Amino acid sequence: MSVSIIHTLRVLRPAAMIALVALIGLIVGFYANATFFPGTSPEQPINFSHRIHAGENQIPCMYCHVQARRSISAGVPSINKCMGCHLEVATESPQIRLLASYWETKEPIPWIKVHDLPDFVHFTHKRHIQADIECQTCHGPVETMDVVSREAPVKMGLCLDCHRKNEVEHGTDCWTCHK
Amino acid sequence: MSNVDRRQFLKLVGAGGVGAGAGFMLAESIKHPVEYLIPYPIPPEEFSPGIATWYNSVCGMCPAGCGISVRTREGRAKKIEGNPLHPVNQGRLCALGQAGLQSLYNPDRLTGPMLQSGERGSEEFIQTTWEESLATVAHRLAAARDGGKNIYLLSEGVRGHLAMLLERFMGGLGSEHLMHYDFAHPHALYAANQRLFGEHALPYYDIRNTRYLLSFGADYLSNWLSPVHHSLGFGHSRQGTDLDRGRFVQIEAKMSLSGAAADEWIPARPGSEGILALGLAHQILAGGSYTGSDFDDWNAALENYSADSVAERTGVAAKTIVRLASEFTKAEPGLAIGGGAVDNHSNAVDTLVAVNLLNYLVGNIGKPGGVVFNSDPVVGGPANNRQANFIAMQQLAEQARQGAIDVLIVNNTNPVFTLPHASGFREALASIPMIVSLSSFMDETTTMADVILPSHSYLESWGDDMPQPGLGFPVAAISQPVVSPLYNTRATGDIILDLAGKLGMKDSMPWDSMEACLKDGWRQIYERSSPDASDFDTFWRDVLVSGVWGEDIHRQDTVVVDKSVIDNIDVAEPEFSGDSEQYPFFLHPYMSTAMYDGRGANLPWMQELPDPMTSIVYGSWVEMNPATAKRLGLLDGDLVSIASEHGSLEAPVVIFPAIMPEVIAMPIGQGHNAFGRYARDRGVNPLQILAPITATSSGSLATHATRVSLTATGRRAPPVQTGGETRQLGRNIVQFTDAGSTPGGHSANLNSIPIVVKTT
Amino acid sequence: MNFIDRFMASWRKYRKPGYYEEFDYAWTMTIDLDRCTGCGACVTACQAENNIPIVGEKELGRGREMQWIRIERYWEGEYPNAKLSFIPMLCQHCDAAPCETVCPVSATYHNQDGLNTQIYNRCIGTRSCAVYCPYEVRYFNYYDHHWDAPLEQQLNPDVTVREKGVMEKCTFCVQRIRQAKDHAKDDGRRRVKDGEVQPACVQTCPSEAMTFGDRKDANSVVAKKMNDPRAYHVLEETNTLPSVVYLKKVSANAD
Amino acid sequence: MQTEVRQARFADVNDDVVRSLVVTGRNYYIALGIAGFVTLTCFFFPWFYQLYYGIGAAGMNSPTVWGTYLASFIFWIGLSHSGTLLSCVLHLTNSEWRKAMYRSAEAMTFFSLFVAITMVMVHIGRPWFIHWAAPYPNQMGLWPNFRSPLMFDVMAIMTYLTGSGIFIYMGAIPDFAAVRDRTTGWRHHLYVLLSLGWRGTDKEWHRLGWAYTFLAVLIIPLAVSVHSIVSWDFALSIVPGLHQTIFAPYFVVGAIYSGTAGIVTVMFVLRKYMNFEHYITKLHFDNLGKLLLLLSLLWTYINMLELFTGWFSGTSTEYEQLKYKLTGFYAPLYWEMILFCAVAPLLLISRKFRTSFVPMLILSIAINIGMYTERFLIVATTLSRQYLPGSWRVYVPSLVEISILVGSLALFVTLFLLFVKIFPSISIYEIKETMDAPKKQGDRHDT
Amino acid sequence: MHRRNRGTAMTRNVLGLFRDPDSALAAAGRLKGAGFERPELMSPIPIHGVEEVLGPKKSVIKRFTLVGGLLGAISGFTLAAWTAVLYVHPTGGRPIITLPPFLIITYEMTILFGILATVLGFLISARFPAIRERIYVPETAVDRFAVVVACSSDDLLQRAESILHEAGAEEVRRITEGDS
Repeated sequence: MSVSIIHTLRVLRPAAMIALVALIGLIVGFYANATFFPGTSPEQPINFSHRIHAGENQIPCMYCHVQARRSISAGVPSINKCMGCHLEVATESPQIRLLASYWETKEPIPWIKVHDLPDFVHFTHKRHIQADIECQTCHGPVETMDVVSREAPVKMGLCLDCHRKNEVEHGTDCWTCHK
Repeated sequence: MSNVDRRQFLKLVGAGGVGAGAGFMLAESIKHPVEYLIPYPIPPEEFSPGIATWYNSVCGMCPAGCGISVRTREGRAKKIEGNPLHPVNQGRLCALGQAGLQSLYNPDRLTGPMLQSGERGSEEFIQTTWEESLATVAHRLAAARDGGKNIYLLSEGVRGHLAMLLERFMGGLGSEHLMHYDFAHPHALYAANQRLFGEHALPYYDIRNTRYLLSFGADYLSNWLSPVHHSLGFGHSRQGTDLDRGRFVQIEAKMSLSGAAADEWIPARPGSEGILALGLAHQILAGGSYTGSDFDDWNAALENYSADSVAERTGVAAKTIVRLASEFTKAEPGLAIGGGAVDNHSNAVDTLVAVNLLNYLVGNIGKPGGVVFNSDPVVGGPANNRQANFIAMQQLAEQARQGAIDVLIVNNTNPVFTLPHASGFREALASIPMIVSLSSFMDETTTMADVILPSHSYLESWGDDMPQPGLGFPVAAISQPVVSPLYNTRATGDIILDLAGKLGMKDSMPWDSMEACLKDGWRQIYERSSPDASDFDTFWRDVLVSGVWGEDIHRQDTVVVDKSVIDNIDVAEPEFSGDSEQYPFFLHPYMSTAMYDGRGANLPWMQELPDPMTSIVYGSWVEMNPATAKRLGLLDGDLVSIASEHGSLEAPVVIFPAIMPEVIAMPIGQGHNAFGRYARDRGVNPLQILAPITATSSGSLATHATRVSLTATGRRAPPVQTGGETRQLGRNIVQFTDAGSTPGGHSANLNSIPIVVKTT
Repeated sequence: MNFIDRFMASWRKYRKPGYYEEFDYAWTMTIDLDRCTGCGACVTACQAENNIPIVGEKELGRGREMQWIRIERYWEGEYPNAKLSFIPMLCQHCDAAPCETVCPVSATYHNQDGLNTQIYNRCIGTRSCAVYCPYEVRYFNYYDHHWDAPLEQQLNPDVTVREKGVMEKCTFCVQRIRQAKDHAKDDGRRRVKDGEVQPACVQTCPSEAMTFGDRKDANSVVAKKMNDPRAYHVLEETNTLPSVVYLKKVSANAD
Repeated sequence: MQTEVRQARFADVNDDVVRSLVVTGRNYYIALGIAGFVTLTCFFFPWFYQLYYGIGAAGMNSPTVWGTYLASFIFWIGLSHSGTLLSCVLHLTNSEWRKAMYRSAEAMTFFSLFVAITMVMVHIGRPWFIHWAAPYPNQMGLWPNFRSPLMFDVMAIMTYLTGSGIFIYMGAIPDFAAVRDRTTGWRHHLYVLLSLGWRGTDKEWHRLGWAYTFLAVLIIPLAVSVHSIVSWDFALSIVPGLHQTIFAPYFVVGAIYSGTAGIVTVMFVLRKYMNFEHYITKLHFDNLGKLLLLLSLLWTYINMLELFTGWFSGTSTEYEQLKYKLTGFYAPLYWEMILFCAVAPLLLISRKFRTSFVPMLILSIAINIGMYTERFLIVATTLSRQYLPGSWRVYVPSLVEISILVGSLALFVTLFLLFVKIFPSISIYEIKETMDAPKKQGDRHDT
Repeated sequence: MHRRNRGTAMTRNVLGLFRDPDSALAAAGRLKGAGFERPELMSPIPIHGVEEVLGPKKSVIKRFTLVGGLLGAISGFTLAAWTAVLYVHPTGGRPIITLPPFLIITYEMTILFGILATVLGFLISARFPAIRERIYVPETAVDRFAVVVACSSDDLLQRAESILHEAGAEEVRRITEGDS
């Protein structure tokens, strides 16, 4: 008659392994979804490349995202802003043709939001631009991306760390950022 | 782990797969939905995302004509606030005005022109185009004009250039039948002013500077004339000055909101208020403060209004009358106003004459804190000449029955709802061959229309307004579109202009849009006033920014009352329908802040705004004195049927401490059988069972001249109330003090709050 | 030693009671009951400004009203001497708020402006704060509310729409305060001017019964009004140190 | 009294217990089936509906934001209170009659705690964020607010759950060993693990004794603190009728009261349907009856105190509160509570009543109904009558709430039914201790 | 444990089964008196008076409990106070570190850690869970009382057996540790 628990543990091992594998699977699946699927880097109606504009041609962010300096939202440039250049520049490339077609029909372009904060967050670009925060701090190295993807983990932790580091006035007060 | 056989391996794989799937679905389920960023192809200037834009305009929710400034974000109206520059409301706004947003974004708005496809009243319509509908109407109108048939235009009380347009339009059609119809229009007040002062206009009642307000039934804080302006005045007179606090007395059969705010609430027998006023006048004369040349005439005219006789005719104690008179005389200055119930008895004109007489006798005419007369509106002419009283409406109905009306154009007014059944108005409409309705909503009258030309909400359209009553000096305000139109609708002015164009009235109405018309008209204002603006365009831009224009001109005129008026000054006994045995109760229908004359009923915010006096939301009710309820063995929430000679209704009882035992009160505004999902089939409309009794010499409907009977149905239908217990139980929640406010003294109650002045 | 000193210093700091004395603003509202006419404009203004849902007749019947400011009515006396007085009741932003201590997740607490915050997205809906609040001014989202299209186009983008299961209440229109501070910063001012920020209810009050401001600025209107001998707190006995100050109604009794 | 037990031999005890584990009749499965079904339909289904729709599915309204869910929570916490607590006290005062019943009593503690925690999940508005009430480092840098009475609850109940769980397990180790040797298959493996390799050497007995006693010493103050803390959820508010110093003892007494009544019920069921007539005897019911009587008197006394302070304070708030409780909308419930919890228990004065099983069963159930009513009234009457009369409103539970209440009972029963098939539901070795140990000479039991 | 410390290749044990605790205890006493190392008793119920016969046992558990409790108290207060300071949320005009509530947390944590430490102490001092096989006779879980004594040599084995027989053991077995 045995009192040792080893024997039983040995019997239970396969079941334990199955459970373990299932758990690992769960985690993998969870992150698989969050990582390899659109939402963080979606297919845009026109595949506009920040790499070409901001990276190679060195166009400053504020040139197109004018609002960022004075409004809570950075805003996306309206088509006539794009056409401002693209009446001359690279008029023959298919993507610009696509753009032009929008321009002719005066259809707005349905861009998909990449850096999308929840409704209960109050974030104002104005303040952060005026505080000389680099766009890349939150948006990641956009000037290197052909398709913009959500690189930096724009979560409360990120905001808090920065606010704490720079000792923002009331930077940790919930009602500074939550509405 | 080394010895993993095949079955085990498969199991593991299976487990892993299931796990992964579950994890994937989990992540999927908590994933944030995709959102879009959609920029304007070409953004309008002054637009920038994330930054609010404010537009100044004019409130269109009631005739008071307050100035509003509307906050818009991303091209949508978000909030309506009072326009601080506008002298009427000075930045403030009432609940109904706030809810204007919901008349703009109302889910039940008419989205495009429609043609009646079923028979009248069956809300069967087919969508059509503007071209077609306008063509139909224009063709019909032309035919009528050429055939010499009658064309009627029944409009809400509009002012300014829209009024002018309507005038010219009807003129062009060669028709005299332009009628403005507002349920709440104080006909009797106009008539009374006409009789006593020879002014068929509303004076400006300067509540702000009065120290003693004697209000005969006028609910000036809730819906009488210009409630927001009155509230401002009320607040200022109460606590706004270093002078001693203004005193407010309310005389009415059922406590109104103003009655609650008053320092003293005095119930007087319905219809006897005028007699009380004359009694007071008698006392004032006896007091000897009046030193006019016509003193003797007055004395003679009022001799048989001694305090005692009046007390016994009105049910107000003699000593109270004496006291009121002396207080009123002493006050520097005192002001007497009359309206509401008083405006709606058969003897309304007499009563209001008597009330005005008090102002005359204490000599506050044309003085600050008294009655100030207005100069004529700068543009559009005094539209109130066109106001149709009940008799006129009945004539219209009569004409219709005789088939004398070929086309009726209804502009955003709802007589079918606000006229009693006894007037037979709705049935009469049935015999009009062609009814055109210009309205934003499918209200009761619009359901009767053959053609619906849906009009813009006031937040989408151009217009201007000269507030009535004026403020003693000329004021004009511009209303401009604050959002681009939601639906395929058009501004009333533009519709009229389109029709005019189709009917070849270009010579009288050359403009192709309301905006153009306004610009033309305001050129006059630019010229007559001497603004600092260099040219008209700058002036126009300034006006659009400020939303309002005014000039500092005051009339200096003294009133002399004609001898004939003095000699036969008297207040007739009020006339009531139904004998006092069979119908023991006086029905007291009153307008509430939220519903006004029923136009608030389709706004959810107004439906959910608890009635201040009873905290009831949604639905109708009957207020009665506790004693009455006790006598009839009724409890709160019991369903009773209220019957008059002209019909009956059912509504739940609400026991109300401040109402005369022989009076029962019902709010107006509910009981729609159209007018959108929020209004439809909710509550009852007491106006339906009113008797068609009119006030002598004003011809307006005497809404308070109906006697009714009460019978318990034995059912219960407690109204939805947000409030609970209505007594304080000695908990000092609302605290009172006898002492007035003495600045400088320190409060003993607040030492618990630390006040630390920070030096940064 | 140095460590000990630092420890003692922070200990003293965090042991200091009455934290509110150090806030840079102490937003305060005064309500003059002698002016209040009970018209309800404030109620609707608040509903418009703060995306307060349309509850509907059925749910109101079940007692689930949501209006952050309500007008309570109290009768005195009987006919013919019955008198009715109104008192607007809203979150009092108490300095010693019972609701704050009870929240297990710090969703409601006292922020630097002396405001009693309610962080909707932190709330887990234990509803204890509503129980602890003696003024009954905390309202619970019993379900997800919806607006019949296109009514939702009116919703204020500066205020979030609360989901089911969270508590909500008057915020003194914190979005407006935030904006005012923003403007002050743009103008290079350290502080918001008196009267620069007004909650929707104060802004719209037709009889100007309400005033709003910072009581730490001794020259502000509210500070003056608080010195009025008529000033008092509702439920003073509960010692919640409210930031809403009522001015007594003057009963000019007929001689 | 003990005679009938003394006839049984050591071996019989093992036989009986093992039989109670492995031999399962049809009735058991029927009972389990029914309980399980009711749990699903009356607890989980309405709960999921409520999760989908919102707390609006319940009947709560604006001033009365707490309802039956919280009442049930207190009720279950209360029920949990005599199991382990009583067992600890009796263990320290080593009173023999405890030994036959304490196992199931402790099980009751454990399961009612479990149900109480599920009631919290049902109660709160966003249970999917419940983990925010647990102290763990997170990217938000946010921690729970330990000033909150609710956090006291979280800590206390978690401690209590751990403590009582460990206590019942420790007491059962030797029994696991005993059944380990007699079972096969998954049971055997389970018991091998649970018994940790217990052999019953004098050293093991000695260590177990020490540990067990220490646990008992620790758990008594814990149990008292737990219900005091639950009472502070209410007493720390300033709601008239809740803001009372007497609440902590009131709740503790009430808890032990309802818990003891619960034990009586469970004892009856075990005795009847698990054939433990030999072990659970009149003696136990007699003693439990005495205890109940004492507690009911205490409880009544505190209730009267509450009324008295309310009446004596003379403040409008307290007085209205009192008036409402005695004569208001919920008054019938109040008097029902008084009848069940203060009047009926006076029957226990007669020894005949105490020692007769069915009456005791009925009384114990009545007491627990009364105690539930008490918890409900504590929430309902106070919250619907607070400081501002203008916001007074009555609260009536909705169908969902009632069904969840029933469902939670079923959940408890289900858990208990599973328990009796896994745990030796009476303590083998302690029963043996109550018997005469075999003597050296004299009559030998023949094997 | 000392038996294992001896580290002899194979220790052998003699086991005697008794019907009643008293004779089992007596047998154990005799064995001890005969210079055997401390015999081990196995019983279905705790036997009273073992200390008198085989010498007192001291338990380390109470130390575990004490240490655990202290640890709990410290960590409890630290948890409450430290987290309150980590992210300051002033509530109700009270200090950030509010003693009364934090003391309650401390109290609970004290008890929690006390309990856990007690269990730990039990497991360690009673050498649970049993990883290796140990001498065990299932009868002792029912109604038999066993005495086990370890013997290093054969003659000791015989002596032990004889003593047990005399003591009235109804059965005597030789067991080599490791099998069962």
